Amino acid sequence: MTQTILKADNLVRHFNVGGGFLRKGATVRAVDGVSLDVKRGETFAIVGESGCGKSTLARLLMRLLSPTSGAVEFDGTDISGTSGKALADLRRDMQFVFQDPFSSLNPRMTVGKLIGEPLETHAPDMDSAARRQKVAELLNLVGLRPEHANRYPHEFSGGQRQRIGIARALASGPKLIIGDEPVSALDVSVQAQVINLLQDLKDELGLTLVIIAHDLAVIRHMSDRVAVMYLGQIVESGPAEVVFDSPKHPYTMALLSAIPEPVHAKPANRMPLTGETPSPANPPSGCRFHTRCPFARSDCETRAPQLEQADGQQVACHYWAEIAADRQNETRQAAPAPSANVQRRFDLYRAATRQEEAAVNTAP
Amino acid sequence: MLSFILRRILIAIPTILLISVFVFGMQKLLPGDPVLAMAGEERDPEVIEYLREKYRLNDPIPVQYVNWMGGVLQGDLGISLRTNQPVTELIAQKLPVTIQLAIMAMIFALVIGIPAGILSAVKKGTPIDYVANVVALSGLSIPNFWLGIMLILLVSVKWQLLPASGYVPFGEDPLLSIKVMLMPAFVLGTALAATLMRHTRSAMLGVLKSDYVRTARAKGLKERVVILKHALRNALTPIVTLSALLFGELIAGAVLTEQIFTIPGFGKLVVDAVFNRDYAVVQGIVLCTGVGFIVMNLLADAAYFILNPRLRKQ
Amino acid sequence: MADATATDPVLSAKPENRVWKKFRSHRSAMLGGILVSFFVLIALLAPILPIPDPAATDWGAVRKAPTAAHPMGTDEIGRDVMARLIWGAQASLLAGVVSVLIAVFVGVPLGIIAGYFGGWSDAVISRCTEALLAAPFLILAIALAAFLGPSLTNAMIAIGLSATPIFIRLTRGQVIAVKTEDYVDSARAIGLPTHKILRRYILPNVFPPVLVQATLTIATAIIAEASLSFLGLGQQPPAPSWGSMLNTAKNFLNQAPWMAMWPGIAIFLVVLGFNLLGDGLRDALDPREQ
Amino acid sequence: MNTPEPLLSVRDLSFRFAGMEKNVVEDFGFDLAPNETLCIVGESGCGKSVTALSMMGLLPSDVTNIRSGQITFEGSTFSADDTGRLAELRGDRISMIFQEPMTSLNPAFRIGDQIAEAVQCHRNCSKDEALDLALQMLRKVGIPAAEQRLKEYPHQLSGGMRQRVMIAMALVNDPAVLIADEPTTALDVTIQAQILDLIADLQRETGMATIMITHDLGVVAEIATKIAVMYAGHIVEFGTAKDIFEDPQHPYTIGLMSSVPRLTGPRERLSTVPGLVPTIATMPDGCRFASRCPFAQPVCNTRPPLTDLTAGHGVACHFAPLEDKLEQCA
Amino acid sequence: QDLRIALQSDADVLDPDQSRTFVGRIVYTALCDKLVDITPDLEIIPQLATEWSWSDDGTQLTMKLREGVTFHDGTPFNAEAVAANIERSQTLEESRRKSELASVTGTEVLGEYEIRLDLASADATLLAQLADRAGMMISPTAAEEAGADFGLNPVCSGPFQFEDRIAQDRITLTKYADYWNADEIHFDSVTYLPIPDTTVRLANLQSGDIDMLERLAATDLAQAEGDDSINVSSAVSLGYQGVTFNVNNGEKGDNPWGNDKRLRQAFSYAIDRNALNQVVFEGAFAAGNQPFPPNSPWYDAGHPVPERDLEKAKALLAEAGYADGIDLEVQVPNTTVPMQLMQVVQAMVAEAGINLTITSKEFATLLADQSAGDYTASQIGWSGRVDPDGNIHQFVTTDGGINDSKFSSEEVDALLDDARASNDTAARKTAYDAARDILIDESPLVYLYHQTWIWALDSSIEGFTPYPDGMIRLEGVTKSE
Ligand SMILES: Nc1ncnc2c1ncn2[C@@H]1O[C@H](COP(=O)(O)OP(=O)(O)OP(=O)(O)O)[C@@H](O)[C@H]1O
Ligand SMILES: Nc1ncnc2c1ncn2[C@@H]1O[C@H](COP(=O)(O)OP(=O)(O)OP(=O)(O)O)[C@@H](O)[C@H]1O
Ligand SMILES: [Mg+2]
Ligand SMILES: [Mg+2]
Repeated sequence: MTQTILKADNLVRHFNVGGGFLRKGATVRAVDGVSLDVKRGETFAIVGESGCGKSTLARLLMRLLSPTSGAVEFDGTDISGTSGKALADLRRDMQFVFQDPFSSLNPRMTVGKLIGEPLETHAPDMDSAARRQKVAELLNLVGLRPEHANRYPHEFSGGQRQRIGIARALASGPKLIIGDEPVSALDVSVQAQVINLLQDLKDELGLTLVIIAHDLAVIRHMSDRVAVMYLGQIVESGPAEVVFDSPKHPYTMALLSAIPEPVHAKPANRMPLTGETPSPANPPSGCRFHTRCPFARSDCETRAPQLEQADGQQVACHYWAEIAADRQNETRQAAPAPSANVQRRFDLYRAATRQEEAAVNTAP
Repeated sequence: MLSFILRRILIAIPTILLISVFVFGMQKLLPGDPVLAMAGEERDPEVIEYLREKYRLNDPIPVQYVNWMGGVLQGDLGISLRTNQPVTELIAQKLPVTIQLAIMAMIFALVIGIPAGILSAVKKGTPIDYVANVVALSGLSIPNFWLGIMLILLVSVKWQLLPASGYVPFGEDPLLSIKVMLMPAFVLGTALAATLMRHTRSAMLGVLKSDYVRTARAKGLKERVVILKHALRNALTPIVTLSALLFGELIAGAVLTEQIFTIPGFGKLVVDAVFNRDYAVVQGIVLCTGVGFIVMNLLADAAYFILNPRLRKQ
Repeated sequence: MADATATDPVLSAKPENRVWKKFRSHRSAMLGGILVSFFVLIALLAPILPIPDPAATDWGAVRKAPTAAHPMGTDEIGRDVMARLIWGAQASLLAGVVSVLIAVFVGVPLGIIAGYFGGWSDAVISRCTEALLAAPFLILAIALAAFLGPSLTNAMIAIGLSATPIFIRLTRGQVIAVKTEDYVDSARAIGLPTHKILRRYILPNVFPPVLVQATLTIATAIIAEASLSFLGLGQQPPAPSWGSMLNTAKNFLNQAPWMAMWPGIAIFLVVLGFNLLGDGLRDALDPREQ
Repeated sequence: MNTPEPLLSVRDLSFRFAGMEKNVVEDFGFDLAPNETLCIVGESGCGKSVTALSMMGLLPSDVTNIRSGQITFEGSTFSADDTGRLAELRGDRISMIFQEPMTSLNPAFRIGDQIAEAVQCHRNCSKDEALDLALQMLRKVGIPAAEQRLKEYPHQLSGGMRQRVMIAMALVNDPAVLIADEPTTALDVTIQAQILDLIADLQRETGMATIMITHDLGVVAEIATKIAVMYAGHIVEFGTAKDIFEDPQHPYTIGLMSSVPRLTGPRERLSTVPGLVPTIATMPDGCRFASRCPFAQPVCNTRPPLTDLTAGHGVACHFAPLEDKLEQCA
Repeated sequence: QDLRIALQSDADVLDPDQSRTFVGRIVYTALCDKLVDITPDLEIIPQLATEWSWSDDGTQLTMKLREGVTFHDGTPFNAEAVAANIERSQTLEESRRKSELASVTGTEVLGEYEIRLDLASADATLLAQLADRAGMMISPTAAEEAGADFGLNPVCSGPFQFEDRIAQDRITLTKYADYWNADEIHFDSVTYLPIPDTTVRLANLQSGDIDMLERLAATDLAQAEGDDSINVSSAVSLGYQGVTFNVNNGEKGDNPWGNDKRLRQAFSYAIDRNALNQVVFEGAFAAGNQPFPPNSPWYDAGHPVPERDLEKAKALLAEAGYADGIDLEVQVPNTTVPMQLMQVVQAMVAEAGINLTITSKEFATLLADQSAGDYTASQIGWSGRVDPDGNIHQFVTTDGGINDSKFSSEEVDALLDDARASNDTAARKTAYDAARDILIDESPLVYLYHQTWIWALDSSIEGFTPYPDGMIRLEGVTKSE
């Protein structure tokens, strides 16, 4: 058994778009040379600008899209060429949570059916009563009610649908889950439930997670390693704490500085990103970030940086060392903790909850 | 675009071959003897034998097919056993007639069917919906001949408004030509209108529930625009497929209407040819309709592209 | 979180029941159901209903307008129209329904295969469809009549086959649109075998237009049966069918309009019934519909 | 606190789904002045989106059933089920960004046309002018290569871009009220910040009032002037941002806020609000949160009214103010 | 003035030598003159031949021809032209007239306007043949030029010349100014429109779109007669309709119905021919039991149309060993009238214990099956010929070309051959009567009725004379404004 469960090698995926009958379309380089490897049991996060190719990358990893070039290896076997039965079997171990909870559920199937389906596919021996039971459990697990099994997707709110998607992905007992913004539509309390759940599964079953998310607090909370993407390429990756505490790539810095904090009256000190996001159909030459980088120098325009080792993380920037040195004193301010008043209420609440839970658990 | 068309033409060639082999084979398997049908009441055996030789009906079927195909490649579709006219000429004579009829019927159908379908979808469950449905379904259930004859009796005999039957070439007198075709086109169009209406209704019902229709409303668009632009456009996919198919069926299905209104079109030509086992004519017609279907399908596919941008990638 | 696992009656309330309940509360569907069952009942009960023999001729009462003795009048050779209508129900309903079923069961799977897989299978199926479309119905019918012999079953096969291409094309078009939906990807992502994707994801979502077309084709099929019986393929005289009654009536539209009227009305009602049923089914199967 | 003349106020809004016995949303109401931002937060599925839809007159009439409610907008008052009135306003005076970016754009039209259409139906201008405005708007929401995107179809855009198109479409007519249903959920933080700035700018320029539905308490903290916390169709707590963040009173609010993962400090297990929301059918008549509330007492079987604790800070809990009452109980 | 005539169907090739349809003959009446013509009473009268005479042994027919006649292309009509026409009819490979002129061995041009036909043996039917397509004169120049394609642009010498044809739509003829009898022709042009549906044909007449129509449906008669603006003319046709039994045609001939004449007699007795006429044709047609209609001089009065006799029918069946009934499958052309007819017959014979099943076939199939002997009984008829021989000889003589029944009787063969060779009407009649005695007994063909030609004309049309051959002769027909 290797350490690495999922490995991408120089993945490229291009889309031809805009070609009408007569016009020749442009080529969107949605994913343009991404290599990564995910270790068994870890949580690997991918963050990045909207439209930078995260979903495309995720679909490539899932083999829902076939790569223009490059290879994907799952559990030591190259899956770029698999199809049919072998691919279907693979999906017992590898599951996907779709980004859009609205369009990714078949409107004509009940939630029970939707969640029961992976079970039926990957555990055909299970009888229907057991399956219903399992569906009920799964619903419960993601904070929905077993009664909901008989309802149809359109009767649910966005967050509820997202949970259905998660339950569906969990059903077959996969080894790896790729989540494309799996908790984005959830309110924080349910989000917390789901994160805890995933954490538990990870601890108990050695589940590996690949998470795409925009909510960096969630990422920081959950993930072991993070990769930051910009315009179809990975610009920085490394252990979560390191990346969050000392980002090396200017884009990562900008990203982190833009996080709004759930505390009243905290002044935002964002690092401004100037300029327009370039189009993936026509990416800038050299370093793709140079058009918006506050630290850009003239040769950034011509020289494309490669990912290089930098203090335990990897960065694709020519001048990371200098920038880091510059910003030495500008360490991230710790967000102000909630006021004592609020903190006291939190404690009170937590205590009461724990009491409650204990009571439920000991009840016959 | 060009390569798309070229590819389709390349694909069309085997299709047409397939069609011609299929129909040729079928025809030859039919009971009944073309020569017997041609020989007349007296059925002189000598004449029969001569005709068999003349039209090479004694050759093995594959040989006959190859002979025929050889002619086709040189643009010769053979001659009608019944009237001795060249098949190309017959087709050239009849095709415009039927196309005119089909187009007019199609216009009727579209003009009646689609708005009615939209209306009944939008007003689902109201009396308007019920009335539209009942009218549409009766249009479908009333046989063409009945409607045709009733129209003739009423419009031509009683009110003397339109000619009872016949045909005037469009080039000769466009207005009269259209006038003469009004009733047949209407008769032919009713069933189609019903079909289109029902499909439009169903497709619209589906689309009206979608999120983007809600978005359109949220923009503050007039309900009319929401329905006619945003909803209809997306409901059109099945309707377009269907229209293309139905147009083809129209040409084939015009038989009865042509019969009643005595329109010298394709439909009647096919039927007579089949009944008289006028092989060359049947074969020529089938070739022609085959091409027609291919063109219609091509148009339908092109319409898909236009209507559903999602298909345009790659 | 522990409370809800060991449940409960709700879990066994099958969604099928919901569909059925919705269907039952659908007023026009029920009307459709009543219409269709009425005719089915008539067709089944024809032998025991107190009506004259449908083949019994009465030279003294040829083409007589409706009277007490013949509530729907008599036909061109003095047979009771009502009796013929009732006896004809069976052939007509069979012709209508069975041939449509044939067309649906052949056409829809082929359309799905062509649309979903594209490529070669699409090319082959589409080309054959075009060939079938281009072949005149008449040739098909006469050939079948000659080779299979004259029977209602063969007529149904002929009608069914000739209606098939439209279902293939219709389904194919829908499938092409549906297969780009995210939820189809989601089915692939859980590793659902293709046949199940086709059955659960594609089929239900392409079904509405097919349903509409099917209910409409019933009308065409009933009428087509008559032309086939004239070619010696369908119901042979004196056994009645609505289509052939109409066909005969054509020559007497002036003198005996009722001969065309009754079978016409019967066809209309049956078609209406099936269409209403279809609408009801469509609504009941569409979860977004209340 | 001096309250300016409200631009939009909603009173007693209640509605339910067809065939259900209880209201999904009950007694919903608020006042909103120009320039203000009302954030609605709450349990997912608690009825935020449907409430927003009801204010647009866009609830599907065959499935929902408005039981009561008045809306006052720019001085005139009308019933909440007066969809005709709402139809006149929407898209122009009140506009909305939907939660579903993927399906909310019409797949058959270019996005430029879809935005331009919104302009043209409320303003007298040419197609080119409208397209131009659309282009500017797309730039404002930060869509890269806006000229080209203008001519693209929705399926060619990533989720985040579609969301921005929706935002552009809603903002293009300078509405007086913007209802935004999770507008930045699909966006990364830099673009989120950009959008929030954009909205803030517009508010400053035009006095637009905003109703923002979001789960991101960070966003709430940043932009809210007023916050409504909803649970199962009820407003359980209402107040200014300061009230809610510094003095949360309702147990649900507290539970919610305590489950937020932190950007700094140790990564400990997140606290949650245990239990499940009851379905509408099994919803208790009393406090709807009671079944999950760690402080619940028998008194919670009656419904607590939303009562003002301080001016403008209302809580629907029998135990507010929390500490005092709890101590009493203990 | 244009005269618009609706026909029941479209004509086939417009070449008298190749033509085979009834409607085609209607068009020729205006297009092509014949050597001789007939009166409504079926007497042969001059047309292009002004007088003729037979040699004593009946093997030579000398004809004097009309002078000053030209074909539409200007070619003069003369004895050479007649010779060329006869030769073409006999030698053109596609010619359907060969059997009709089989007895002619050669022609001899005796003068510009005199010609002699030499016959192998006496042939009483020849003149009647010359009164029909075999006697139609076409322009030899045009025929020479066009060969087998003559029909695309026919050139004859009739009152009207070919103008234009759109298949299935119309055939237009215009008046031929140099017609020898031009005074009798009162129209500038005549248009023939095939309108297959009888109701629609009538509707066209009522709406004024056409001036006259042929073959009004018997069931529409009452309505047409009730309409003041429409006149109706009728004549009983020369043809018949009946049921042909397979007596000896291949394997299928070996069946009870083919083997036992009693069954066929029983079938005939079981039918009430008058009722049949009443029910299906409102009594407008003529019941019949012979190849000639009852009003024909050739009708055998010794065998009048039998009354229905169920008892006798049953007795015959019992005698043949089918007291409990017997099955009979009849093939019927798939058009309304035959179907209706057979259904009535079906009901009638059922009462005698004959369980008749109807198999409807489209005509080409039916014909093929019939000539191949793949049938038990077949409902079919004959459009009729002026000479009695044409209605009987080929159907029942052993080598008859259309003897699909394959009935064979030396006696009948001899009688009919004799009748054919004699020019003595009385002697012929005796021979036919004698043959009838046998044929009625054997009943290979059971005759049912004779069609009546019914024409409906706009009341402005005058001078129309109905002929039993169903043709529309336009001499003397006028249209008042
Ligand atoms: N058509 C419907 N029929 C029945 N119930 C429905 C229907 N639509 C929504 N609901 C229910 O109404 C409730 C409110 O839904 P809504 O979409 O407003 O939630 P929300 O607060 O926006 O949640 P989220 O934050 O997850 O988007 C949910 O519990 C949902 O299940
Ligand atoms: N099917 C497609 N056809 C054409 N272009 C596409 C297609 N799918 C994605 N793209 C393009 O590829 C790029 C990357 O898209 P992707 O959906 O992977 O972005 P993302 O990182 O997931 O963004 P978000 O966070 O907004 O979801 C975008 O520019 C998008 O427009
Ligand atoms: Mg994405
Ligand atoms: Mg929502």
